[in-house]
Parts: sequence; structure tokens; C-alpha cells
Amino acid sequence: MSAEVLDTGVRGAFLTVEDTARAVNALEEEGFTPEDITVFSPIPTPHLEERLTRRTSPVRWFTLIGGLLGTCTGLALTLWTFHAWPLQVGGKSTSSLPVAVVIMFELTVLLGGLFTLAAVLIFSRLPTLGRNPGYHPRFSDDLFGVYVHTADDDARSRARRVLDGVGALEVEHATA
Amino acid sequence: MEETARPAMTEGRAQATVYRRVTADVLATLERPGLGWFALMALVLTGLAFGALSWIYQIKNGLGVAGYVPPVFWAVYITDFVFWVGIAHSGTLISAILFLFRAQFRTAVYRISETMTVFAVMTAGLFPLIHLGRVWYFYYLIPYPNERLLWPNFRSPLVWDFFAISTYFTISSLFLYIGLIPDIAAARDRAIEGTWRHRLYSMLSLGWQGTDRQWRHYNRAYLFLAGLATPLVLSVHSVVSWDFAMAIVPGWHSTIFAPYFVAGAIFSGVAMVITLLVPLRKVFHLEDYIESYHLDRLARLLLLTSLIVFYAYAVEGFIAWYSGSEFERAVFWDRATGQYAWAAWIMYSCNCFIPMALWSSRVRTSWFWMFIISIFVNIGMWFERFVIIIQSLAHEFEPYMWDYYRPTWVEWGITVGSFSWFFMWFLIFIKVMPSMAIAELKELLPPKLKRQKEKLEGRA
Amino acid sequence: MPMASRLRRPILGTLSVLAALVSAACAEDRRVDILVEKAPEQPVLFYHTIHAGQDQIPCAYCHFSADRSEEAGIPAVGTCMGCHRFIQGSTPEFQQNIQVLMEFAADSIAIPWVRVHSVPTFVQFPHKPHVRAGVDCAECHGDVASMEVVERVAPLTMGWCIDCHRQRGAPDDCATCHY
Amino acid sequence: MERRDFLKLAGITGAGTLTACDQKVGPKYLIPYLVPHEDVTPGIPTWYASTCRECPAGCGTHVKTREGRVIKLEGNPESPVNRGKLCARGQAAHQHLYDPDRLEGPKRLDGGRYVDGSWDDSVRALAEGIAGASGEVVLLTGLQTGTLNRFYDEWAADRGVTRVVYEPFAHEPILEAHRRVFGQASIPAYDIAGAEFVISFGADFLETWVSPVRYSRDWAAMHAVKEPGGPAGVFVAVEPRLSMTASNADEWLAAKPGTEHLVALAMANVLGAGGESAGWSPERAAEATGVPAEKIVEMAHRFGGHRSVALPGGVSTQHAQATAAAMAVALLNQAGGAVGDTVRLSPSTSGAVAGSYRAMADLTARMKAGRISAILFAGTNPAYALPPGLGFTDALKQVGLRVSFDPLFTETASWCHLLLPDHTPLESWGDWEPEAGVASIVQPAMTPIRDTRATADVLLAVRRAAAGEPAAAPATAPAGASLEAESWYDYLRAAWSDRAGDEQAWAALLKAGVWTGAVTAAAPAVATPSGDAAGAPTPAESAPLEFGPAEFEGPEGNDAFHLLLYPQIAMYDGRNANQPWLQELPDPATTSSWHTWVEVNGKVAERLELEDGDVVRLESPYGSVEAPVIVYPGVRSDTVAMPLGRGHARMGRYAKHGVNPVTLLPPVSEIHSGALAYQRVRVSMSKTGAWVEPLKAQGSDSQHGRGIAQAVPLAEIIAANGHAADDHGEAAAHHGEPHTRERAAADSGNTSPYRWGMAISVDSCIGCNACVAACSAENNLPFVGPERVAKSRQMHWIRIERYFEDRPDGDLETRHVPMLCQHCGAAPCEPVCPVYATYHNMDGLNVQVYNRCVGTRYCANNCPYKVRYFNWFNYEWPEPLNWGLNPDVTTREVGVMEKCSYCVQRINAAKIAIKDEAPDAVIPDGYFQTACQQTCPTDAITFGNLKDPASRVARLAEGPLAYSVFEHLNTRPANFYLRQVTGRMGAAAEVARAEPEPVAAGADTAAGGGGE
Repeated sequence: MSAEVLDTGVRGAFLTVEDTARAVNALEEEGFTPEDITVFSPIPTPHLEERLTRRTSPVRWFTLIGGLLGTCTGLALTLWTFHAWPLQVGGKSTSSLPVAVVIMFELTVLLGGLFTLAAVLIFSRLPTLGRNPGYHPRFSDDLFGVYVHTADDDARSRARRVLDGVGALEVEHATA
Repeated sequence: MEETARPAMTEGRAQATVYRRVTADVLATLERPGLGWFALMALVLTGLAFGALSWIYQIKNGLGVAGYVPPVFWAVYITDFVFWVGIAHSGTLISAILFLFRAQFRTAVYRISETMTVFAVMTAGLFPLIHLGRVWYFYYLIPYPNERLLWPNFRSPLVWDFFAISTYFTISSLFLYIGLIPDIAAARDRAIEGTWRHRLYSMLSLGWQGTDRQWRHYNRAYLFLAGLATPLVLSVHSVVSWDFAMAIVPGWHSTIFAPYFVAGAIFSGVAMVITLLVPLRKVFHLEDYIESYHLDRLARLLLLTSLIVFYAYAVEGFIAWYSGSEFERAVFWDRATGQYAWAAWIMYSCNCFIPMALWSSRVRTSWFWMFIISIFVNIGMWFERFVIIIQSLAHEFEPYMWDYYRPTWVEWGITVGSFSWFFMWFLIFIKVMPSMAIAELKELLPPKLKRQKEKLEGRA
Repeated sequence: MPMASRLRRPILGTLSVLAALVSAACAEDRRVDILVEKAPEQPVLFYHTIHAGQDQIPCAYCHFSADRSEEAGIPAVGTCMGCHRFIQGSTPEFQQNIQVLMEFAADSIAIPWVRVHSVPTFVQFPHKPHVRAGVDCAECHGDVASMEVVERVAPLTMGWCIDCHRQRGAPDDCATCHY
Repeated sequence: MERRDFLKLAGITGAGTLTACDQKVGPKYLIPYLVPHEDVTPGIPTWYASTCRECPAGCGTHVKTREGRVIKLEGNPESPVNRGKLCARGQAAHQHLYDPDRLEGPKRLDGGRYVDGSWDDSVRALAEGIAGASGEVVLLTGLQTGTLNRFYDEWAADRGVTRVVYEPFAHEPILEAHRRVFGQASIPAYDIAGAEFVISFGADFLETWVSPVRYSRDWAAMHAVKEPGGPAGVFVAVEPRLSMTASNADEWLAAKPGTEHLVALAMANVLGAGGESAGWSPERAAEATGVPAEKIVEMAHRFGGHRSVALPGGVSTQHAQATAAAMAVALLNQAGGAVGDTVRLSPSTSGAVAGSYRAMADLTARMKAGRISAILFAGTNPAYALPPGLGFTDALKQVGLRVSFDPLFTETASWCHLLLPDHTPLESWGDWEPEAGVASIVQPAMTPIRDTRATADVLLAVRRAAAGEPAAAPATAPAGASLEAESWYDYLRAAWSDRAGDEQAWAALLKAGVWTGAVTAAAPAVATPSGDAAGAPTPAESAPLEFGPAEFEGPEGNDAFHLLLYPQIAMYDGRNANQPWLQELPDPATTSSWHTWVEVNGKVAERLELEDGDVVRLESPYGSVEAPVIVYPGVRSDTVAMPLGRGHARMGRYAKHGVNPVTLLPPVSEIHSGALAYQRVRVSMSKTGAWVEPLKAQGSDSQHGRGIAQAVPLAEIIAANGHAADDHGEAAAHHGEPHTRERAAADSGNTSPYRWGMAISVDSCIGCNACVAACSAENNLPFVGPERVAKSRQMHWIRIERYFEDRPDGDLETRHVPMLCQHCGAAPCEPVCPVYATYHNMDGLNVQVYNRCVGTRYCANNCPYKVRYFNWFNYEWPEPLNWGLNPDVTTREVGVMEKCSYCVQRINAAKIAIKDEAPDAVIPDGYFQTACQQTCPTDAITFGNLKDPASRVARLAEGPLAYSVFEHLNTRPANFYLRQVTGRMGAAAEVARAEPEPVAAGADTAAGGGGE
């Protein structure tokens, strides 16, 4: 998102998830909304993530839709091709359902998986071309980060204060 | 606030130290390869060239350059195919099924097994092409609207196979790739800007930054993919087994084949994981991550699947006898005593008898013995497919046609080429991609690192 | 955006290879068009426009066996000479062409007509049942009577055959043509 | 990245496709005829009646040509010899024409090398050579009958040339024996079809002996179970080796080599013949032959009690007692009352004018003595056929001018100065007299493909040149067949003027192909069974004839074996050795091809630790050969057997395989007849240690009780028919396939009036492989060569499975099962194909679409009958063998599956043709035949529409003998097999008791006593 790319704000680095969580709490108490706050983490941090968004990830709907689409495609493809040019093989019925099951299953998994991938990319805004100004390479290594994005100078200094207050290793101004 | 922050800082510093170590240790495997790696690569490329030339020779002259002797219309290529599909299975088992079961020992080994899966499917996928009489018409198998108004026959297990293998390849590649994204990002952040590595990692990490939003969708997707991959693993080898079970060939036409093949696949896959893990651990000094505890768990899986396979062999023989079908009986009698008895007994020994050593916990935790046993299992499982395919065909319904098949140099060449192809990708992978899951290792620290962390905290 | 271009290249590459593959598959369908020239140059400039058009000579006069054989038949040079012993041509151009024919006849050399309509060797195409079923020559060969140089107008692909067979209730069994 | 590699590969192979399909669009140019040909419509076959010249039997043929090229031969139904049938050699005859190793034109030896010559120069050289000859000039021909025979004699007489005839299998002992016994040196006409009991003493009359197609047909008529379920003829074979002929016998009596005739003598003795047989009681014969005395008595009674015929020949007339053997059989026929009934002495058959080995020995002696200055070879190859010990080729060096007329560069031709290649028979004019009163026309079916010239024309030109006339013919040709004739054609035409005078008659004759007339020669002399009766005895002939076991020379002891050499069905005397279809034809007994093998009994193999493919060295006092072993239960354990006809040093690329076992033979003839004794030596056998992949098609000799070749005792059929007498139809249906018609309806489309199917009689099939050759010619089956046959990759759409059954009495019972695509209603091959390259069509055919096939070979795996064949390579048709390809059948490329199509090209042609009669006409039964059915000499194969209840195939399929192979698999095959009928020996005896036939009164009671 262009807002993310061109934004500016304050970043704090933390040693642990607990510190990070405290920072998020403190920021919210200070009046920052989850939309303003981005947390960076080298590991998945489920409770923090939920805390920041409350909503369950919509990826599951994509998986479901993709899967169902695959099931239908599988059924349609097999039955339609049986019908398109009926050829008798092995004395079997020219439109046999059991064999459709295999194709339906495979396409369910295939399209389900591809839709899941699409969903994760879309919702995670990936691939992304710009860098979040709050990001620091150590956030993929050992540190956690909290970035408050705000263009307002006052809000920035408030955020800086809050981050300092919860024991950030380092707090700095970050701009794209 | 100051007071509560202090112990957290101590604990945090210890954690950061350990995290840094994990990143460093794993990324250390990506360092400039040594002479050994180049030597191996040269070997593998030679093998691959041999395989490729063999294939070109075969395409030019016809499948007859392979040793096929009717009625053995399928032989080493299909053996290789099933072997590699089998190898491909434990990867997804370890990465997906054990993920769903939250088996902790998986963390250290799943990347390797998943990689193995993808490369094994890539290898396996070549064989249906290699074995085609007219490979240049392979696209007849693909359902696409064409001028001839013709479609493939969805009743054929080979079309199921086509769908199953391509789905499996797609899903397992996705699964591998999605798992890799955060680790590639970590590698990107450690790489020197301007180098090809940095460019590559930048591209492949898709700009991953580990934000809360990314992690949230990522975790969901990973879970769903695991959920999709789990039935897929079981189905793919079932479908492969139906290539045989759907046929009426005595020795193939058997209801037990699907579970039996799945078990066999996991058996061979776990063995291959061990075969790869043992040298990797040594070379990359990953002793702190991969411990005998991991080995023991894999060994137990190996033992379990060996017993299932053993049971399947016994049931096959029993049913052949109990069915009263003279054809079934003849095939199984011939299997044990006929001209392919040598292969059958290699199979029984390697798959049933040798793995019985795994009842001993000392063997299970011995890197040396596990390596040896895993090699035997690999050999045994290759011969299992050889015996099922070739011996059954060679001793079919028509006594007039009974014959004896021997592979030719072309088939050996292509088989060697397939191993080379697999190991080539593997060798490239371990030098380009993190071969252990960095993020997950941090999340669930392996015991040694946990101890190190505790020690650091104590000293602080 | 450097990364975008970096991504675009492999994607485009993959797409173009895919396109090449699909076109190769389609090319295979249309191999007649690829391997046999559509309107080749013939050893004698023979005008169907004059023979079949202006003079209204029925097709079967020269393509004598279409109604009873697999092959439609190509007239022997002797058949040509039946008329051209007397017909020398009205224009210098025609006279010149007929002279070429005369030379073939005089030297006893069969005229190597270049094939225009060709089906692959694995297709058994008999003219007889098609003629008997009342399929007009022009349905497959086009309006030859108006062609200065004979040219293939029908695609001669399997789908094209099948479409017609299905419309007319002719068999669409594979073994009708492939054996 | 991996996907890109995948695509790259696809790109490469895609490019491969484009180049590969270059040849698939057919010819680029359309070449019209210069002048419209009256016989030829492009796309429509033209048929010519002619005569097969691949052996001396003289079967009438119909030669199918397309666009001027011979593509197929079928038997001429008008010919009384073969009645429309042909053997494998006849079916492959056009590979003789299209032999890629044929001489291109005349050549002459110049400084050790052959250089091309012109015909004019060659004729001049030949004429000068003959004119300038100081010594004798010899014209050596093969067996020849009819006009050409007369021409040779006339020409030789005119030119002062000695004519000698040499034919390797000329039946000299039979001629001599009949001369002695009946005063007539001829091979009698044996009425096998009319007999009830046939006993063969070594005569392989179903394979190569005299007229195998005719005898096969007759044998089938004799042996068949007569409707309704009545008696069936019985056939017994007495010979040391289970030949294909013997394998069809109801009983095989494996007499010791060289003693078969003693069984005949003892039988004659039992029948009270007296004379020479007097000394040979059954017990004495049993001791000498190894055949139990009671068997001999039983056979004798059976012989006397039925209309019987005994046949001499084959291996039993090729040993040192050959003439005695033939005489013994003649005596048996006499004693059993067969002479004049089933054995009719006729004045001449084609065998009657053959020369003998002795003549060759004489000729060799004369050559050695330098008395011969020129020799001309026409249609014979003595340098290959004669034992090297005779020194024929060495003697040839003494001859100043040696000329070969052979179209091929044979061993003999390689010794010649002048090569003047004749046309092959399919390009030639001529005629042939298979038997008295029958003449068959040989007419060219296509223009010569090489610069060849009829030998008779060359000889005429030589005569003209010698007379100082120009090489061109005189302007006015005289009437009548004389050497003044302008050409060989004119001579022939004139020779026929009495039988086909005007042009109309001649045209009719050419259309019919065969002429039959009254036997003009004198009636046979009165039979005098006591020996020398007529003819001027020569010293050799008057030599006393003693009956006893034939002598064998050579090593003795445990590892020494009688060597039994036999003419093999595909190779005969070796003249067919360069015809690849015949080389690849599985031998009916061993299922081997492409090489010369040594048949060894299983017990011997066990003792000497030999297995299939072990190369052994056989040594006789005269030479040694090395060849691989094939373990064969049908050869006695004191004998090893080898086929003749292979192992050529010259002749061509296909002929070189194998060895020529003639090198093991002594250069001596059987004293009375002058025939070469092929069974003359014992050999020692030793392992060389080498092993070659066995070229044996059959995997297991036993069907392991799998019901592939089923049998039913004759007594059961007779019993069933007894019950069926009241309500015949119902009972028959009850015993047979109950649901045949429902099955046929279910296995084809509702709108189709057809369900094609076959009824194949295991009982009638003799295993001769004629169907295999016919199928090869009709369906463009490639030959693959020995290396690939070793890997079982032969492409025969139909094969004869030869199973041995273990009978409780220890006898070897053979069953022949033609195995081909079953066109199953529920075919296992179809659903597994990923691309629908094989499927079931409306007419019930299992169709294979070659151009759709990608070659997964899954169908072949899933075919329980294993009748699908894969193109492992692009198989070669070296020019001009490809000229013989059937244009109605696609040639298959590498990587596709193929199999029997039920001759779908003939089905489609019939469908197109029948619509000429009415738009909705249905093909009636017998409207066309499949290639295998058409040629089957015993009519074992019946093809037709199973949906038509009146069709022959439907009636057979519903009959009591019908079964399907692997019925429990529910494949619902369209092929119904008819069970082998066993137990004829017992049942026949019962029938004989029940309804006595008009036979000699004395023998009638004896038959009852001798019955089992």
C-alpha cells in the first residue's frame, strides 16, 4: 500500500515477545489504534497478531472456495469429456462416476492449495516492492520491532516516549 | 516498570543470543562450498550427463534400447518412478501430518524432508515421460481443448496418476516455498547487498518482513496447506498403487495395495531422510539441532512402517493361497522360488528382516547403524517395486509368453541419471536455501539450545 | 521499480515457453499446412478455370476413379493428349503451357504433379464412399473451377472431418479411418 | 526453475515431432500413368492367377497387386491341389520377389570381381562358351515339371547338352520302392481325406512332404469329428522325433532312428502279408524299434480293419535303409488293401522327374575327371545342399565355364563366371504340373523389378546365336512349341495350344490359373507285391534289398547321438532362407527362428547339464558344427535333431544366420535309390561353454492347467450326441456356450448389425504357422531380426502356442492354440489407456488407433492373453521389401502398440462394397475372410458375425466344443475356441465295432480284438 511505503513513524526494537506485547498495550493505552501499529517478529507470535487484528484470517474462505471450485471442475471435466465423445472401454458405462472422484479430489486439493497461496499473497500484500520504514534486518534475526506509523510530530514523540517506557532497546524515527 | 523490565531484559538477551546463533548456524550452511561439495557436484553432473545421453539415445532409437522383454512391458523406469514417488512421501508426512499432530521433533528435520519430497517428485515425474513410447506426444494426456476433439480417458489410472503427481508436485512445492519465505527473508537480511544471493533472496522472499499481518495470514495458510497436503500424501501413493491394483495382473490386482504402498512409501521416505540427514548433520555441524532424539523418533517410524510392510507381504501371500486362484498362487510361488527369487529375497531381507534391529534402542540412536540400515531399506524398497512390477509381469496368465527380463545400460544410465538429478538439486538447495527452518527453530528451540539459553540466563 | 522488472522477466519467459508449447501442439494438429505447401507450383500450368470452369468438363472425366476407388485418380498424360492433340491453345501463354505438356508426352515422362491435398499416412481416406454419399467435390477441394492455381481451402484436420461426419450421420468410429 | 526444464525438454521433443512426421504425410508427388493401364485402377487391387513356386507342390495362387506391385498371395480356390489355401512359404513368396539381395542384372567374373554386363554380351559369351566347349556341357536344373521341363530337355538335346536334375528332397527311395513293388517309379496319390486311419512312417506331410497344403486339408477332413458327433479318423505317426506332423498324431510311436519301417513290416506281417515281412514278427520288430509289440499288433489290426493309408517319407526314407523303408510301407499298404483304394498309383507327379544325389555324385566324378567344360545352373543350389565331403565345389574348379541363372547370388552362383539372373516366379511365365491331369499356369503379376531375363529366353537366344542368327528373334515364329519360338512366352503359349487354343480360351485359362484334364498316361501296372517287377534293373537297383535297422556311423557310447536332420517348415531345403518373414516364423515344434538349433531331449540335457541356449559342438567323422541347444521333449534320448535350410554362406543378409548341418554328413547315397542319406551318422556332443540368448518364442511348454487349450474325449461327444439325437439343437446349446448370442448383442452397439468374432478349432490347428505368414503379409508385420527375437519382441499378431500335456500313459500330447487378439467385450486393455488409443467399437472390435497411441504399454500389461505387440524400434523394410506393403494398412512407427485388428481393412472394404448392392445391405456370412482364416489349410479359423445366428461362426460358438480362454476373468472374448478332441484311438475302435465298414472280412474281427 502506498500509505505504508511513503509513511513515516517511530520504531522501537525489543528483545522479547513479552516486551513487544507490553509496548503494544502501552501504545493502545496512549490512544494509538491497531491500524497505526505494525509488529515485526522473527517468529510467529499468534497472540500478539490476534491482539492486533481480532478478526480471523480470511484465507480460509479462499481455501474453501478454491477447493469447492476444484471439486466441481473435476466432476464437470470428467463427465463432460465422457459425454463429448462417448467411447466404450472395457465394457464399462460411458459415464462412470467413480473415476470422477479421483479427479475431483485431486483438483480440490490443487485449486484449494493454489487459492490459499493466492490468499496469503493478497492479504499479506506480497510480493511487496517497497520496504516498510519500520523494518530493520535484525527483525528477521533476533529482535522484535514495533512501528507506529504517524506523520504527526506530536504523536511521534508520544509514541517515542511510550516505546522508551516499556524497555525498547532502541527507539528511532523511521521514514521511507 | 523498571523492576519488571530487568529480568525480562536478561532473559531477552539470552534469547537474542540463541536466536542469533540459530540464524548464524543455519545460514552458515550457505557459505561458500568446499572442495567436497564441488567434487560431489562434479560426480553428480557426470551421472546426470550419462543419464541425459542415455535418454537422448533412447528417444532417437526407440524404447527397444532398454531391456524390455515382453511380457515385461514395464520395468526399471516404472520401478524408479514408484521408488521416487515413495521417497517423496515421508517429506510431506513429516512436514504436514506431523505439523498437524504438533510433533516437536519435526522442526529440525522437516525442511530437509520437504526438499527431498519436491526433488523426488521432480525426479519421479520424469519417468512417466522417459518410459513413454512416443514421448513427443505426451501432451495427449493433458486435457486441453484441441482440434482433434479428443480428450484423455479419465478411467485410466495413468490419467489419475498424471493429476495426482502434478497436484502433489504443486502442493508440496507450495508448502516448501511458503515455509521458506521467512527464512529467505532472514537470509536476505544477512546477505551483502548487490550480490546475486541478495538479489535472489530479495526476489524469493517477496519482500517478507515478518509483520503481524503477514504472520497471521501466513500461519493460516500454512495450516490449511498442511490440511490439504495430508490427504494428498495418502492419496498420491494410493493412486500410484492403483496403476497396479486396477490392472488384472496377478500380483498387482490386490485391494491391499493402497495402504500397503502408502506404508511402503513412508518407510522408504523415512529411510531416505535418514540417509540424507546423517551426512548433512556431520558436514554442517548441526549436532546441536539434530540429536539422537530425532533419530530415535525417525527410527521408530521406520520400524512401524517396516512392520506394516512385513504384514502386507504376509497378507499378500496368504490371500494368494486363500483365494484359491491358481494364477495368484503361481505368481507368489514364483516370486519366492522362481527366476526372480534373488530380487524377492533382497526385498524381504532389506525391508523385513534387517529393520528388526531397530527394536534395539542402541541401534536406533546410533548414527552409524541407522545410516547403514537406511541404505539397506532404500535398496530393499527399490527391489520391492522391481519385484512387484517385473516378476508379476514375467509370470502372468499366458505361459507361452513367460520370459526373463534384464535391464540394459540405458536403463542403468537413466537410473543413475535420476539419482544424479535428485542429488544435483539437493546439493544446489543446501547451498542456496536454509536447510533448516530458522523461524520455527527459534519458536521451538531444540533441547541443546534451550539448555544454552537457560545457562546464559543463569549466568546473567 | 527494479524488482518488478526482475519479476517480469521470468514470468514472461515462462509464459512464452508455454505459448510455444501450445503452438507446437496446435502445429501438430495442422501438420498438413506445415508440411505440404498450400498452393504449390505445378510442373505444368494447368488451369482448372478453363477445363472445369469454362469448358465445364466434369471432375470425374479426369479424376476418373473417385466414384469407385480410394484414389480419385490423376489423369494419365494420354488423357490430356486426347484433347490436346487437337487443341493448341488460344493465347500464346496457353500455347506455351500446352507445349510443356506436349514435351512430357513426347518424352514419355509422367508429369510429376505436386500434391495439394494430403492426409497423414495413418488416415485411410477412400473417395468412393464420400462420392456415393453425395459429398460434392467442392466441399473438400473448394471451388477448383475458379482457381487459377489449385489451392487447399479445407483445413483437412481431424476435427474438420469429424464435424462433417457428425452432421451427416456418418460414422465417427476411430476405425473408420485409422487402421 | 524445474518447470522451465520440463518445458525445455518439451520443446526439444516437439521439434523432433515435426521432423519425424515428415514421412507421415505421404508422397509429395502424384505420378499418373503415362497411358491409362487397362487392368489397373489406382486404389483398387488387381488379381492375377498364378502358381506358387516356393516348393514343388505347385499350389495355385491368386496374386494381389496394387498399383502394379504384388502385395499379397492367396491360394487359388480353383486349384485341386490347395483349394484356396497356402502355407507359410506361399504366403511369403513375394519376399522372394522383393528380396533386397537380388542380383541387379547380368554380371560376369572379371579378374576375381563381378562386373556388370549387358544381356547381349552375356548371351554371346554364353553361346561362345557352349560352342567352344571341348568336353561335355551340363545343364543342371532343379526339379521341373510341365512345359519348362520339356523345354529344357528339348534344348539340351538340340544343343548336345547333358541335362542333370538335382533336387535335395526328391523322394528317390519312394520312387525306387514303387518301381520295385508296383513297377512304376512314382509317388502314388494318397487319399488321406478318404481314409479312416492314417499311419505315417516319417512322412512330414503336414510340413514339407510332397504337397503339404493339400495333405493338411485332407488330414483335417479325415481327422475331423464327423457331424453329427460321429466317428473321427485316427492318425498315428511313427518317427524318432516329434515333428509338427507327429505332434498332430493321436499317437506318436517314437521308433529308434532308422527302424521306422520295421514297424510297417511287422504290421504287414500281422496282416499276413508274408514275403519280406515274414521274418519280422511284432516281437522282433519291437526289439529293434523300441515300439512295443502289442502296439504294433494293435496298429496292424486297426490298419486292416479300416480304410487306411500308410505314408512313407521324410526322415524314415532318408537313411541307409531308405528304399527298404519305402518298400515296407508300400507292402503294408498292399497288405492292408489300401492300394487301388486310398493309394492310387498315378503315372507321374511332380516328384517323378526329379534327379538324385547319385546323379550329382556321378557329375562330380565327371567334373573331377575334367570331362566337363561348361555347366549351367538353373533353379538349384548344390554348393549349399551337398555334403562338402563330396567335393562338388572343388570339382567345379575343373569346369571351364560356370553359369548361374539364379536370381540370387547363391553359394553355387558364387562359383560361377557368368551370372544371368532369371526372373522370380512372380515375374515369370510358365506352368507347373503338380500331378497328372493338373496343370497350373505361372503368370507374371508384375513387371520385373530387376534387369533379369527368363532363363528359357536366354537359352533360346544362345541357340540363335550359335546358329549364327542375330540375337533378335526371326520375324515369323513357327507354330507349335518348338525351339524356333521367338520367345519363351511363345513357346509356352504354343505348348498350350491343344488345351487353350484360341485367345479366348487362353484368357480364360489365365483367369482360372489352373487346368484340369483327364489323366492321359497309361494306367498303373498291375501291382506285384513281391519286389522287382518292371523296368530294366541297373546293377545298383538289382542289388538285393535287405530289411533291417539302418546303419549309422560315427562315435558310440553315452555321449553319442543319432543325428536327425529334417527339412524345416519355413526353410524347406534352404531356398527360402533370405526371406525374413520365413526366417522369423517360429518353428512349430520348438517355436525357434532365425538360427539352426540342436534339439536335445530333457533327460539328456539334464545329464549333460545343458539348457536352452548352451552352444554345443556336434562332431561326426565328416565334420563338426556348433549350435545352441533347445531342450525338446519330442526327440528321443538317443537322438539329437537339427533343422536344415539355414546357415548360408551366400544368398543374402538374412540367409547367413545359423549353420548348415549337411557338413556333418558322409558323401554317400543310399545304395538302392541313390538318395542322399540325411540320417546316416552318430555325433558326439560336447559343451563349448558359450551361451546365447535362446531364440525360442515359447516361455513354458506347459499350460499349467490353465485351460488355454482345452480338450474333450471323443467318447464324451459321441455320448452327448446320442442323447441329442431326439432334440439335437437344444442339447447342443446346453453343452456349449449358453449365452453366446446375448453376449454378442451386449458386446456391440445396438445400431450395428455386427459383432465380429472367431471360432478357432484347437482340434484342427496343426501349428503350421501359415496364418502367421498370411497375417504378416496382409498387415505389414515387420520382421525384427534374431537379436530382438531373443528378447521376445517379434511382432506376430497371431501366434501358435504349442503346449505339451502330460498324459497318464506318459505320452506327449500336443495342443496347438492360435492366439490372437480376443476382441473382448470387456477388454482389460481398454480402460487403462490414458488416451483412448484402444477402445471397443460398435461392431465389437477392439480397435487400436496407432496415431493416438503414446506408448504407455499399460494395455499390454493388462492383456491376459498377451497379444499386444509394441514397436520397440522403427522397423526397417529395406528397399524393395517395402514395395510389398499393403497400402490399406498403416505401417506403425516406433513407440506404438499394435495387435490383431480382425483385418479391419477388409471389414471396411466389405462395408463399402456391400453398399453397392443396397444402401442398408448387411454383409452376409462368408462375404470376406480374414487373412489367417483365408489361408488356414485345415480351416481351423472361422471368422464371421456372431450376431447373425445363421453364420458359421455363431453356430460353432454355440456348439458343444466351444469355450473361451480365461473365462473366469469375464473378458467376454469374441474368439471362441473349439476343444481339442482326444481319445480318438479308443473311440474309433468302438465306432468300428458298432458300425462295421466295408473292409476285408478277416481284418474286421481282428480290429475288434485289437481295440483298447
